[in-house]
Amino acid sequence: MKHRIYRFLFAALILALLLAGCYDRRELNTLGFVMGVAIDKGENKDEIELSLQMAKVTGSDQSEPGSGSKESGTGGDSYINVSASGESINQIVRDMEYKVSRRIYVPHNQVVVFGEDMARQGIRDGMDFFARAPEARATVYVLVAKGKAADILEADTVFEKMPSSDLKKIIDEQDITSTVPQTTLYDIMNDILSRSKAPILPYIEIIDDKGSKRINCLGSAVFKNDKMIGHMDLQQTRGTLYVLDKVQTGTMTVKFKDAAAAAEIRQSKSKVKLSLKKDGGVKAEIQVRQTVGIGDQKGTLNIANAENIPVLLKESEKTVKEEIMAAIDKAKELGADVFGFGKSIYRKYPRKWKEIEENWEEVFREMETVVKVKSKADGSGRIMRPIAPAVQ
Amino acid sequence: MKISVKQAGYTAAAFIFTSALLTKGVYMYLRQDSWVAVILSFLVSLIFVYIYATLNKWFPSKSLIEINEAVFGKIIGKIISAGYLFYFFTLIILNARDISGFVGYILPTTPYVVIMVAFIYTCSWAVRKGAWNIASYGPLIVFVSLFVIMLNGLFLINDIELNRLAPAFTFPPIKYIAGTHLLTALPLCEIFVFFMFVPYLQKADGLGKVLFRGLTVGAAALLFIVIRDIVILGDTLLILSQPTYSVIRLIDVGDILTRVEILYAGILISLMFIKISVLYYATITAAARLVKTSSHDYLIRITGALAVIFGLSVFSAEYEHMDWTNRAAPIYSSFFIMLLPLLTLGTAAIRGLNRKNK
Amino acid sequence: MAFVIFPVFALMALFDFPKLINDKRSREIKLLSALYIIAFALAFMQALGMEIPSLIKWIRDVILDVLKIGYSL
Amino acid sequence: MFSFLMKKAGIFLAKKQGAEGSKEKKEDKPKRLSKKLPENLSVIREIMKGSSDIIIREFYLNLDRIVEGALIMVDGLTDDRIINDNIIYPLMHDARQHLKKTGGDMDIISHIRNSLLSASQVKEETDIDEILNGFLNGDVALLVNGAAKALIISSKGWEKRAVNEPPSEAVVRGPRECFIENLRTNTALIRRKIRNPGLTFESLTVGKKTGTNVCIAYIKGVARQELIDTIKKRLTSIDTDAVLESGYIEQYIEDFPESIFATVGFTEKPDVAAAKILEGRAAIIVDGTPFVLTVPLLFVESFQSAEDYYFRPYFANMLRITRVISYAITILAPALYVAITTFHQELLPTSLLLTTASAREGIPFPAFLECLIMLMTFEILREAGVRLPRPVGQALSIVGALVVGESAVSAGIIGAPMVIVVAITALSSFVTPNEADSAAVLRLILLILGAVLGGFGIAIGLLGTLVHLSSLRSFGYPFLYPIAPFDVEDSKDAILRAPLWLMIKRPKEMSTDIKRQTINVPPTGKDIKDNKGELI
Repeated sequence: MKHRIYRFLFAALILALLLAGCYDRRELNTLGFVMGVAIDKGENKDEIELSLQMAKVTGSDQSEPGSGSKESGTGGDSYINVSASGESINQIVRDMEYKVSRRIYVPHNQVVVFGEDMARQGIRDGMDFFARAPEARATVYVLVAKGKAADILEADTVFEKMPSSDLKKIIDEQDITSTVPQTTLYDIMNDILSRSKAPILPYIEIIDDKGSKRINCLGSAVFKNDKMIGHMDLQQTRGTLYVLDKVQTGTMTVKFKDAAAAAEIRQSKSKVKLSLKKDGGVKAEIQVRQTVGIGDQKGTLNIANAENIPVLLKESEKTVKEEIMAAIDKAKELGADVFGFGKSIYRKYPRKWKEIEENWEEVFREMETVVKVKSKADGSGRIMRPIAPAVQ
Repeated sequence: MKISVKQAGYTAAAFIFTSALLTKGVYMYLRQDSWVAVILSFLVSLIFVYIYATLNKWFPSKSLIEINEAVFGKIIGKIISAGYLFYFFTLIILNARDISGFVGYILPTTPYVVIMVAFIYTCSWAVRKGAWNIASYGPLIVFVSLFVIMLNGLFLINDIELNRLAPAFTFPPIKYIAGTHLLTALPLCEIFVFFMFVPYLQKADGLGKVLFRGLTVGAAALLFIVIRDIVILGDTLLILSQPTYSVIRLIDVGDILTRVEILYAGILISLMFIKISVLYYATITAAARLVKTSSHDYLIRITGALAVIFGLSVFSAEYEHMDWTNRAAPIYSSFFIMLLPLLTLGTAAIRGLNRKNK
Repeated sequence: MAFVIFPVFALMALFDFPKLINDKRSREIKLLSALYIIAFALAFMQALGMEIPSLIKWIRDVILDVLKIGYSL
Repeated sequence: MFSFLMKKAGIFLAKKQGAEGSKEKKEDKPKRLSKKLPENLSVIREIMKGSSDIIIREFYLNLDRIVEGALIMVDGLTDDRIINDNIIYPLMHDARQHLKKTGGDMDIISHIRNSLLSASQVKEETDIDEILNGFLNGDVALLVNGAAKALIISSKGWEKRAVNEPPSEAVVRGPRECFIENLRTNTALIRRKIRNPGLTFESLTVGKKTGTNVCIAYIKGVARQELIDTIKKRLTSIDTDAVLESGYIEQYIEDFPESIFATVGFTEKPDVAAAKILEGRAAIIVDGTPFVLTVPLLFVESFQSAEDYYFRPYFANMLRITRVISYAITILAPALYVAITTFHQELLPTSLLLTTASAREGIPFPAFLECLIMLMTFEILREAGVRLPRPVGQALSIVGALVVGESAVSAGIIGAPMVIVVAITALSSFVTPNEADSAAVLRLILLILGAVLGGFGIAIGLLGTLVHLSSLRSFGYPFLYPIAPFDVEDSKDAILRAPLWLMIKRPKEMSTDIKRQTINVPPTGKDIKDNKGELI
């Protein structure tokens, strides 16, 4: 009969044991939320300089006006940048705790920016911390900055509160131009692990736009394994994205006799067919099918009629072909298989891939590529003819 | 209250579902061909389920311990039953270590002791309420989990690249054998534990139906998860410590459906809760029948304590855990769930104990 | 942390034993007290940080090193 | 945890009570009536000494000779009209003519009973206790000198409340009537709903001192006999002085008193009680309370309401889903809020996290304590709202909530998100009223587990609740019936409801007579023909 009380005590003891053990509890106001990360080469040899952009969460009533506290970093009114250098990111983050009153909290980080010099030296070590930390998210954008990455985090912002969320939103909007790749940490990990595919990252810089520092996109940075070996401009990047079938919308200008039209890509789909040639080389046939509409028009020529539309389509096909060829030439020049041809060959002919794997770079350079583009016409918007009186 | 065949079947499916959510080993052997191993292991497991069914038909409403005694006589029967008891107990420890590994991954600084004690205490509470209760909410949790997994698969539609399955059948045959053996031994044939539930089934010789239902539902879930992991993760499949968990973290549909891994954690903990309660119950009834005592309530608490103690010390490092699960575990468990039942079946047939002369 | 083991085991013992004692099931009492002693010893060693022999390691060594029938990754 | 504490206390007290049980004093009083009227009257006067509302009316019956008679009744319980016209008038005046016709050799009592009294119910009693019981229940006791028997004549007629809208279970669509405190009216209300000879009301009295009438309503052939027997066994085994409300009985006869979930349902609406009886359950009607107990109760029933069957299926199912979601919110919201803001901050989307963090910037208390404070204030406000008279009550609870919430936030004691969370929790607990008691306890348990072990703690808490729920039994039926031991056929009316014309069978094992109706698929608009016979 007595042992029934003891069962209750046992349960109480278990609960007490648990109660004492709220180990992982952290109040919201003890956390510093990291929103952006910039990684540059440190001054002395193989040191990394890490600067974190943390959201300064101001209480509803203590919103300080003006340029905000000059704590140990610079920052606008809603963020502070803290930087430190050291051997490994993990160690740097821990050193930062000397300077920051809050626990550095990574999961809400949105962007990781590598400085160009760091990128050329290799980004694997920088990425390792963010791939390994259990709470970090793999859908984080990774970019390469011309010059020092820390400057990117100092850019002035108009719409967003912080440069890092500004940068993330810019990359989000790139599907309108589809000239900048939207690569996440998970994409690069996949590419690096695949041995043959060369990852491409967005390539950005800080420009002085009428007194205020703005972020500007320059195209894409091409990597070999995890080292940056060059970069592509906007047109070449779009060519690459065409091959990778990642183009959503965009525009290209088409010249006519005395008029010009902006052909708007409404929808594009591309397929790559790889075949082996007798002499051991590889032939790639790239088919692109896209629908193109008239975005806007210069001059008074009535384009949306029977004879001008085919001209528009032919022109757009020619431009796309040029862009893809430019991209292929640039990739061959850099020797980086940006299009993932190697991976497709491995998938289709696994045995053949074993032979050509070692000197894949030469095989890629001598690859024969055929580009076929087929455009279909789409509507020309609300008005059929330019705003001009009909020609009598 | 006796358990119906359907209820026990779906509770058996929870067994396989749990290991399906934590699969890692099979990717090591066959990266993009793991789904082949799943199908092959399903066929192999069908054979063993047939063997268990015939054993059950020959000795209806008899649990494993009584069958051993009937077939091998008193002494050898007791030894073999002790072996089974030891096997079930190690299964509890391994699974408890799995779940506290996962929860420890989410709550990094909480020591394993707290997690394991909390988990085993809840399981002991479930066991004290008896087998019927476990089988009553088993199907509920399995259906909810199936729904969640299907939903997660749906959200990741646009990340899927079917050509990641492409270079199929390019691995040496030994890898296929290893993969199939791993999948047959670890998730699929663990439902052998339900032999201990035979006395509680409504149909005395219904074990065959129970295991078949559990096997099909579980294997279907395993196939879905494996294909989804391959198709979405591609090459990162190899280096991720928790593939299925990482896949679910990739869901980012329109910034509303972003943090969905809480669902994954929920169903994993519930499924593991059923699995460990069933194993716990099987161990205790096995021990009680071995020692010929009627009520087995007094064993519940001490077995829980032993499970916690051994669970904490079973692996000193995560790589050891991985190494055991991928290389040694299939051999160890196939000794108990493949070799011994065959032996029992053989001697029973030789000694002519099958149904004919009953 | 080691001191927690004493109250926990004391309570657990006070749970199971009285019921068995007044049911006078001596065989079970002997079995249970044996199990309790083992468990308490192991827990005590573990609390003091000593490495207790884990069953799985022993089996793993037998399978992989002695019989060498483990698969290689 | 509580189960053994209660059982332990029960066993302990039972032992102590057993020891001094024998000392109860047994008064000895003459059980039977004597022939002489004055003697009987003096005995009754002696028992009822001191209470002023007992009336003893002595008069002469003018049969062939003058015989003294006496009427004993309780003032206020009886309907004077019946007594004057139907009892006193015939006894005093026209007793003589009848006597001539019958030849004067019959015994007086049976003569009076069969030919003189024009009341509806008349019983003959010889035992004094029964007589006491009779007139205390509102009937009239007629004693005649020279006869050892007495007549109990029914003449109940006290003030009864009107049958109006049920205060607790307001309904948008469906009958508006509700049970009242009088047992007979309640049974009449049910009888009007189910005009079936099989509907039986077995009545028994419970409680030594109060002698409350309790009535078990069921349909013979539909309800299972074991269920009725268990109910009767449990009711008769109640050995208590007073039973003032059906809640007393509920706590005596329920299967698991220690569980936080009620396994005996109660309702105030006759159509709900009738629906339950038709489904094979039994209703226990207790005199003196409008709340009728329905047994056995399943967990899904607390998410069902009467109007689900009156609305069309789609809307009804929407209502049901909202009830289930709001029950989930009311037990999980505070726990999840605390767990996510203190353990798994990465689960919050970035923008929501920043706003929550800035709202919680200057809050002195940790999330767990802050939550406890707010839950407590809302409980106090709700209780105050109920206790005050109706108009003031409603106003107070709304004003109170706003003022307290607003000022707490502006004073920086409580974060704004916390007020929202607790407000939602409080509101959603009103949606499922009969689970509000279990939700209050469960919410606290999950909150503590959430604050200690985060998401993992909540998962453990929910699994523990599932284990506890599935181990509960309500009169032999598993508490989570159509869900835990999953049954496809019976889940037609579990959480979601199939259309009425599909509900052919009653729940399994709930009743012997399974078939409820044949499938009569409603006309799908194809049966209207014009005068030439073609379909329109």
